[in-house]
Amino acid sequence: MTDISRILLFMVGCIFTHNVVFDRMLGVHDAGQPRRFETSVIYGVAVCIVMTLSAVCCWAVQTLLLAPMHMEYLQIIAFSLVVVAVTALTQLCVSKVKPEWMETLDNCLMPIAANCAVLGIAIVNAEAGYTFGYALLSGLCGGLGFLLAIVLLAGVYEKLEFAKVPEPFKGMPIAVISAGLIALAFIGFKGIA
Amino acid sequence: MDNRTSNGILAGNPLFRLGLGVCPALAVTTCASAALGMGVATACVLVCSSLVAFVLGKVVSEKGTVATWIMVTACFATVAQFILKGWFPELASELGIFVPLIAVSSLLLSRADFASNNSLGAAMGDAVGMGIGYIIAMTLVGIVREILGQGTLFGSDLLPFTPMTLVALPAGGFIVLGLLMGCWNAITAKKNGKEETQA
Amino acid sequence: MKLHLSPAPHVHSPQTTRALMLNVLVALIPCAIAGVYLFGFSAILLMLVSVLSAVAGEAIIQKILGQKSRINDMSAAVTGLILALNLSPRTPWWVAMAGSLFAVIVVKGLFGGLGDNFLNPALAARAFLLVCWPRYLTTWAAPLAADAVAGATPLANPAGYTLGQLFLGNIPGSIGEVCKPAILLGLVYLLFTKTITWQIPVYMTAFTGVFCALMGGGFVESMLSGGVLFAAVFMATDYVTCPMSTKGQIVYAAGIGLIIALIRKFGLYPEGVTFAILLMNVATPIIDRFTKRRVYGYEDNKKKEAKANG
Amino acid sequence: MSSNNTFRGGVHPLHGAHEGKSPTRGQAVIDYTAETVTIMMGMHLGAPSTPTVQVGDHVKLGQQIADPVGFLGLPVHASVSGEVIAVGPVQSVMNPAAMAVTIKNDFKDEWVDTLEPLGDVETCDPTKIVPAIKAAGVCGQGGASFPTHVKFAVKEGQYCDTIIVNGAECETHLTCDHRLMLEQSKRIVDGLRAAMRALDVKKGVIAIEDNKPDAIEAMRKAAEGRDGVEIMPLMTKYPQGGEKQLIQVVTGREVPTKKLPLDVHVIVLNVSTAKSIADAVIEGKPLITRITTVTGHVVRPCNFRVRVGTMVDELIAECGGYSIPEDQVGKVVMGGAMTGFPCPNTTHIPIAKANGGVVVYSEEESKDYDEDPCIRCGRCVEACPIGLNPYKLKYFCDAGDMKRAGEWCVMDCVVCGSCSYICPAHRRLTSSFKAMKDKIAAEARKGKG
Repeated sequence: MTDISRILLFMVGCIFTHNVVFDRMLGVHDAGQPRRFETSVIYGVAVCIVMTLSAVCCWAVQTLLLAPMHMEYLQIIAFSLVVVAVTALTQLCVSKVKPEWMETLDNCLMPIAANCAVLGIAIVNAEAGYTFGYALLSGLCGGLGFLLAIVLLAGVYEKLEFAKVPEPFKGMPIAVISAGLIALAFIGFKGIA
Repeated sequence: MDNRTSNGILAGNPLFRLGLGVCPALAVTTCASAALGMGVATACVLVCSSLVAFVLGKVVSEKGTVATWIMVTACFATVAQFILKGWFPELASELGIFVPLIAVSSLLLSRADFASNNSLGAAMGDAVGMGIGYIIAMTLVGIVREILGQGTLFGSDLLPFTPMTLVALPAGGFIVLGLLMGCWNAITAKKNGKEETQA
Repeated sequence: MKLHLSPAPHVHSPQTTRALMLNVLVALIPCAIAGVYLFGFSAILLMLVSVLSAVAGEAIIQKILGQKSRINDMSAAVTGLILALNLSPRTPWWVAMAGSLFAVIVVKGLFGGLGDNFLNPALAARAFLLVCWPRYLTTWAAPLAADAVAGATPLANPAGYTLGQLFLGNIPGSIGEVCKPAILLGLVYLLFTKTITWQIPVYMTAFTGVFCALMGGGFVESMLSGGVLFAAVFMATDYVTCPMSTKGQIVYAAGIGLIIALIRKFGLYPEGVTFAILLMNVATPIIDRFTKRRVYGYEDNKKKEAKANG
Repeated sequence: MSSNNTFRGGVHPLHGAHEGKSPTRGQAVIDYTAETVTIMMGMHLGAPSTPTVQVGDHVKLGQQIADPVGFLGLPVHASVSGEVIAVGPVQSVMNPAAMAVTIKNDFKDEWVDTLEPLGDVETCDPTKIVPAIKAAGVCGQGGASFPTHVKFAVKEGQYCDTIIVNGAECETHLTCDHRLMLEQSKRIVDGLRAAMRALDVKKGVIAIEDNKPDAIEAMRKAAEGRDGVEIMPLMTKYPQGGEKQLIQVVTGREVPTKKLPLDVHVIVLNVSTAKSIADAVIEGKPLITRITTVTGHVVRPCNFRVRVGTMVDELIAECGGYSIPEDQVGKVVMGGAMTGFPCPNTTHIPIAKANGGVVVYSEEESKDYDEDPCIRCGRCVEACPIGLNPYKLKYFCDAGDMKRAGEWCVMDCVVCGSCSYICPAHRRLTSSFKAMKDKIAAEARKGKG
């Protein structure tokens, strides 16, 4: 297996097979929120950026700070701090570079810090002991997987908007069942990496 | 005090009605014992973080709330991880990465927001109510998924036909949780008429 | 003389939903007959059980949810029959019933009945059964021989069967998928009655062959083996879950072909068709969004740019 | 001689039964003069005209009985000579009652003497043609009844290079244009020539669907030697007769959204409008008669040359009454099956300038289906000649979501009926789009007003 195909398979694995939302079940609360298609694309890209940066920073904190000083138990607090810092940083950059994006996200990126997927991927990287390259790839592909999941869910949600969903199932229950059916389709990728 | 608690359990059940804390609810509930453990751990962290959130409520500015709540819950999550690793090692290994993830659970953050701008009594009542409601919900999902998924309940064999491995997988988790949410809405809506839930 | 005041148009084409579903049912009959001929009594039992439980399930869920009962538009019967034709003759009857109920209640009923589900009910049920009880769905039976357990299907060991066998269908496999001439007969009937357009079946089979050949499999064998042809004619063309415009349908068929090839080359499950179509069903709302037709009187973006910098 | 000039989309209603035209396509036009006529004041698109006659006046044939009101107003003329017996509101096809003048016919048919014919079309003074058209009260007789002289008012900066005469008659059941083309083909070409000379346009095209080969032949013979006039056969498909579709097929241009045909330098006239222009120019006669097909469940379906204002029930009686028992009659529709207007009753509905036909449906044919859920079969998307997404628009219109309905271009819908015709689930698409269009138009008017 040459290097390229191993990396390629790892990326396909992170985006499709072990999709952050449908297989690792992280960030489900954010993905489940009903959104229009455009907002979901922008929110997904923002989460992807934050996830990649925080994966890299958390890897740095883990290997440079926590491991040598055997303070792994502080991992949760350190990683949370890093995630919050990265989100604030991204919010600053996005509001400068693309102000119109901020309107669609009602100009607050903080919910991304509260997204389980971002912290989850960071912790998974730390536990799996990835090298820097793999940590970066896993963060980036995790983000792309989250973007894919959110876009699919938004597409399905817009179709459900006019569906005659029974009264008790309106809103969150039907969104969770839709995510379940999409996850059922994603099982097909099992075995690819 | 008590109507807040009862609201937390039935009408305003965090998992089924408000859809909070869904991530751990899907991942961990493949077996009922782990679900119960997770529910209790989350409930304890919830009560503590609501208390601290109430105290800090006046101090923290409006913009920085999310960041502070994350820090608060991160500390309590670390404490919870210590306790679990120390006294219930096999439960800790089962829960895996979801104990640290209590730090960013949407349940804790929304209750912290609620606690920060309400009276102490309301905050505590709500935290306890939500905690108990969450435990009930998690255990219910855990029981259903364990019976259908593994065919056992707390270890004892139960299911006549071969278990449905889908229910143990994430996809099955979503579907079972969605169905339970729907049934819960149907039951609670029918029971107390159309009374609106206080989020 | 009481005059109706219903608005224009006052005349209507003879097509109705019920007529379309009946067309599909009639088109399925050759496959059903071939299945029964090849696999004997268990095929009939499975078909009856899954059709009846599908119709019963739909009636129950519509009564519980208080929706108007719509069983007579035959869509539940079509779902049940397609699901039965997808199963291996060895599957126990209660597995088929569970699949039908899942299809009609969870995949279709909870989303609001016919037209509101975003996954093909029969296919979602097949995936559900494949993941729930893999053992039951992957024990195959040799055709025409009284319940002798057969060797692996052509997908498992492609070299084992000649092209003739693959086409005629005396190979182990699901009830409806094996006999290709019966499927082609159904396709001709559907095209003749204009129930489906030719784009999806042709493009999907072609793309599957091309991508499988690119990934090392045989061009013709891959098209004939497994459920590709049956799925292309009956399942991928389900109105509710396939894109509206022909451009979108071509993209949809290409996606299915690619994913089939991927799953067959790398994936865990030998049969990629089910998951490929489900994944493209999930992507259909997005495909629809990007393949909208240009409205009369509006320039599409190509012309707009030409004018802008022209 | 089937042609393949066609547009994208469209449907083939009643294609098996020659679009429901077989009973009357072979029938020559029969003259019919009514006892009394009730001439509506609001027969054209603009504001209703104000009557200038009182009860008891004696009027001659073609005498002006109402003055135009407003920019889009048109004069109204008496379609019979006789005595005015009533001037007041009468129930019309539109639900609110409208002002009308009722005249009792004395069957003398003596023309009023103030007519001023301009003589031959090729030699008369072009500048006088448009005022003559206005004086004759000519409006679009295809169904829109838009005043023709306003259509001919070419503002500066605009120019017209093609005039299309719409002989498509793609609507089902109606054969009025078909018979007119067979019997008055020369007069139609004269009308086209008059319009071309009035606006000094070099090219005139008469477009006819290829399910009327005899009409194509007749018009070709009449158009020989007339410079700039050509005949173009079109494929039979509904809604070929729509203005936008006709322009797209004949000239290959598309009318941009929210714009008029004149913005793509084209003017479209109905065949009967062209003939009325010729009458107005050559003989100076106003528009007082029109050919109307009465068909469906009547004993002898036929085409009438009928005076404007004749009551519908008289025409049906003239056809030998209903061919099915009275209580079996389901609907009486003014116009064809695709865009016709159902009448609340038949006794108080007078024929206006733009009513091309009356069709009687049986109870079974006009049964109201309840709407089944949409199964996204895509037939309505294929059928829409404008390229809209009817199934999606229906959801927005039902939810009353004006913003998103506007985003998905509901205002471009030409309300042709193809989507409701083809929908297997019997969903009422066209009527909900029409309601939403009226709502948005009312909102815009209220906003402006």
